[in-house]
Amino acid sequence: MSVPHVIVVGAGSTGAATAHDLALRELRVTVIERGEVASGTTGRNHCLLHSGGRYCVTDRESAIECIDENMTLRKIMPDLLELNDGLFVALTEADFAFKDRFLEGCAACHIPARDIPVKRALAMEPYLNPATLAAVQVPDGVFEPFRFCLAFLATARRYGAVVRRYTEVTDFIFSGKSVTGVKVKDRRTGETETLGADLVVNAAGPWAGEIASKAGVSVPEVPTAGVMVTLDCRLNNMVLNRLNKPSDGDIVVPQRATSVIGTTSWTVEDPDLITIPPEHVARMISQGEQLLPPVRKVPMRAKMAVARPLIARSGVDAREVSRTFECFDHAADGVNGFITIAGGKTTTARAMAERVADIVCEKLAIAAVCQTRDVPLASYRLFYQ
Amino acid sequence: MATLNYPKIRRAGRWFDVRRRRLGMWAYTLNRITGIGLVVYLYLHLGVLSLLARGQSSWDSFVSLARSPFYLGLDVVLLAGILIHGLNGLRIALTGFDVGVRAQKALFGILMLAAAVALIAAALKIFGD
Amino acid sequence: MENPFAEEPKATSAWLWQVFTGVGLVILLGLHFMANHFIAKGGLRDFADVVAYLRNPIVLVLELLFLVFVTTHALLGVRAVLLDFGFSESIEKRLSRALTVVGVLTIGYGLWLTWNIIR
Amino acid sequence: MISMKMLEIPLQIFRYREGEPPHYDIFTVQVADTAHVIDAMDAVWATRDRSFTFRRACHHSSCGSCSLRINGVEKLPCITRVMDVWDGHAPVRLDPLRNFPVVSDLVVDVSAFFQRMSAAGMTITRSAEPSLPVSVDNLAVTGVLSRPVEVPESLSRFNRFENCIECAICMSACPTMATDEKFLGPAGLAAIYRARQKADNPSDVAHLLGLADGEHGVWRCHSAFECTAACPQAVDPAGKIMALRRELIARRFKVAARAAAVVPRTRNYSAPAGPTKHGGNGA
Repeated sequence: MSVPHVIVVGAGSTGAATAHDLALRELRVTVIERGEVASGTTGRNHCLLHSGGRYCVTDRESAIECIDENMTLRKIMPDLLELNDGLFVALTEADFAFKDRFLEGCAACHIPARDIPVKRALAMEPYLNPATLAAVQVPDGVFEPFRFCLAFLATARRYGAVVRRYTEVTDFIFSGKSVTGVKVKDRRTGETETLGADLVVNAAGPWAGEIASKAGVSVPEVPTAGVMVTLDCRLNNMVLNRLNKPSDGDIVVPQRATSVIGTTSWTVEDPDLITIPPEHVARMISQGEQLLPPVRKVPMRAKMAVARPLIARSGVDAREVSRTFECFDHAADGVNGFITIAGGKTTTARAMAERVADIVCEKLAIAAVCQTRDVPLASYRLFYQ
Repeated sequence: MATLNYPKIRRAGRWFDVRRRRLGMWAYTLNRITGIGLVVYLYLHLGVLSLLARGQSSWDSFVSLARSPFYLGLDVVLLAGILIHGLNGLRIALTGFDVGVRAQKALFGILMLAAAVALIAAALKIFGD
Repeated sequence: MENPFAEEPKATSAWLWQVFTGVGLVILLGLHFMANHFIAKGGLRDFADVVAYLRNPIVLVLELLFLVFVTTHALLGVRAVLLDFGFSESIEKRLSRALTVVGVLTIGYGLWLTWNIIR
Repeated sequence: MISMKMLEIPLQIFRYREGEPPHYDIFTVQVADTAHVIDAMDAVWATRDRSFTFRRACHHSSCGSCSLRINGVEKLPCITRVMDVWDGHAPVRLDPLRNFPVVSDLVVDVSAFFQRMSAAGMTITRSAEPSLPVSVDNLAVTGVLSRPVEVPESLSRFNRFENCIECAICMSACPTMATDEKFLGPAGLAAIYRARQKADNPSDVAHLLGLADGEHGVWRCHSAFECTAACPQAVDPAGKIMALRRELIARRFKVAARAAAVVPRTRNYSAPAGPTKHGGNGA
């Protein structure tokens, strides 16, 4: 029997990691991406390598995924991370009261957390609000989302995967109730063609619903946008979080020569065109200013907004929705050979890929185990060579 | 995937395109134009000097021709080329030794000012005689 | 992976020579201009004057130095322009050799001319 | 609600499809007056022409993918405000980067760029350099923070990504690159400089300096300083090229001096050079 062919739709972090996992399991893989790598949600990312601290009180399932993946990524992409840890900082009495629950949550999720003296926190972060009441250090980090994806794809390509950019899926090909391929259009030439596949994985992030609808099924996803503001200089060495439940503008992620304040949250209709509400930008500045008082003094370098692929839970507010991920085998909806991987975060992309690849192998009756925990990634620069 | 690429010969002429460029690009283009001009002049000059080998009469008749205002005008053009190329060359030499890299624009300005002053002085001398 | 940029020739010397001769030329050309076109009556020397001038040993040495500097500087400059055409490496090598020949011929011609004048 | 003024901005966009002659299309789109050029490009794609292709990912000058020419000058559209490049009348012209083959519209093939970066082998992370501003009241002031910065116990030192985002803008702006296809280019040479600073093994240093000293290395630079002027990340590639030149010249003289001494003639580059003056704020 010939090697099964799997088509992965989307070259964001999920699609890239999925292609990488499947290629390492020696399947034939083709990635279809309508734009440049990481041109959707992954690209406009906060760049936070989660320690899990952010979710350890409200969403332990996500928190555990985060700390596991955090440690794995340090192994497989050591050169692609800024590893300066993060601080959860209490600025109000309410924040301070949250500390015990936070430390408890970290312990329960096995996140190494250290309650450090405020004086020391201020010595590590000279621009941190001097009114800080408490600081807890966790192994947060920073990645570069674009290169994150390029590294996975470059490695996948080394194992035979094919990456087709500027190509979009226009339709699905069926044989009875089974998906047997997709119709694609090359946006550069306008040419269309049909690609056969034994299985199609939908990793299109907030566009997963749009892709699924082309196969006549639906995905319970709510594209939820968030605004981030990038400053024209770097004000912090480490990731700075408010020591409380996740809320608007409660985190400042430093990267290269900048600091990025995030984020807000609102549901959008069309993830293709998001207008940035100016009041959200103003809110980022005023919130960021609480953690780092000089924020207002430095110029803004960029602002961005993008839809995150949150999985809908009826009656739950977007901030309360779990940030974990889920695989949907559309066989349950009457369509075979088609799986959607939805939700999740870039930090957990590899774990998402492992889960979906396990399902792919099970469906194709292939006994191949996941190797992505240990195989170091190739240089992202090889993607373009 | 076929791409839009330009032939080598068209690439080779791109140094001439100073549109939307900054001072350093003008310096480079000027340096190259004057450089090529001076090479051409060098070989013309060497050719003319062969008259010296033909003896006194051919050289002296050339000298009287070269004293006409037209030739003196050409001399001023030549001198302009030499001054621009030579003084900009000093900027390239200095920055190449990692000296004055941050002040290279000011350096270029000062040197070109010096070139202009020298050229005017020389022109006055040439036509004054 | 094969590294397309790993090549051996060391180009420092060529650049240094270009700078050295360049600075030398600024000085020598200054002298050359002064002596031949400004001090000389009417901006140019007549034949007898040229011969007398070149028979001065200091002048002779300076003018010969000038010849060598200007030729190498000019031809290294031409080479820089030619390198911009992106020829293959073998053609680039041949061009360099051709320019060397041109340089030798030019200097040879200059020496011959000088000898003809001062003998 | 903060009021948002909307603009109708015309964009003149370079279009190219395989097998067709290139041309310009003009699109008028609506964006906020605070929008960046990439937002206007997004609007063209989302509301006017779905076949329009361009590169983008991060929208905040971290990925380096969206680089192009705005009104002829190399820029990152993600950090260039519409109001700063639009005169209010004439369309804002968008062209692909120079010196790269055009794949389609504003998409260029950047493989030549990444080949150079791979050859230089600069790692993307760097460590132990202060990265915070000395004065937030005047960001141009450089020096050492008055308060000492401590490093967390769990770390040996802070680290951060290099300034260079590999946007290839310098290679588009470089006049040498325009003519010499084999030139290592400003980013490539700046990366060699940074890799050389990080290298602690003499043979690596010798290899890197050998690369810089090649026929299409630092000596091909025409000193136009266009790269430094165009760089959106203050990498100062031209400064790095000049620093490499200085080190190569110094070594050349050292080698010559050693050859003149009784010691047998050698091309050994093992003697570590002192820190160069650009050391503090590398690429």
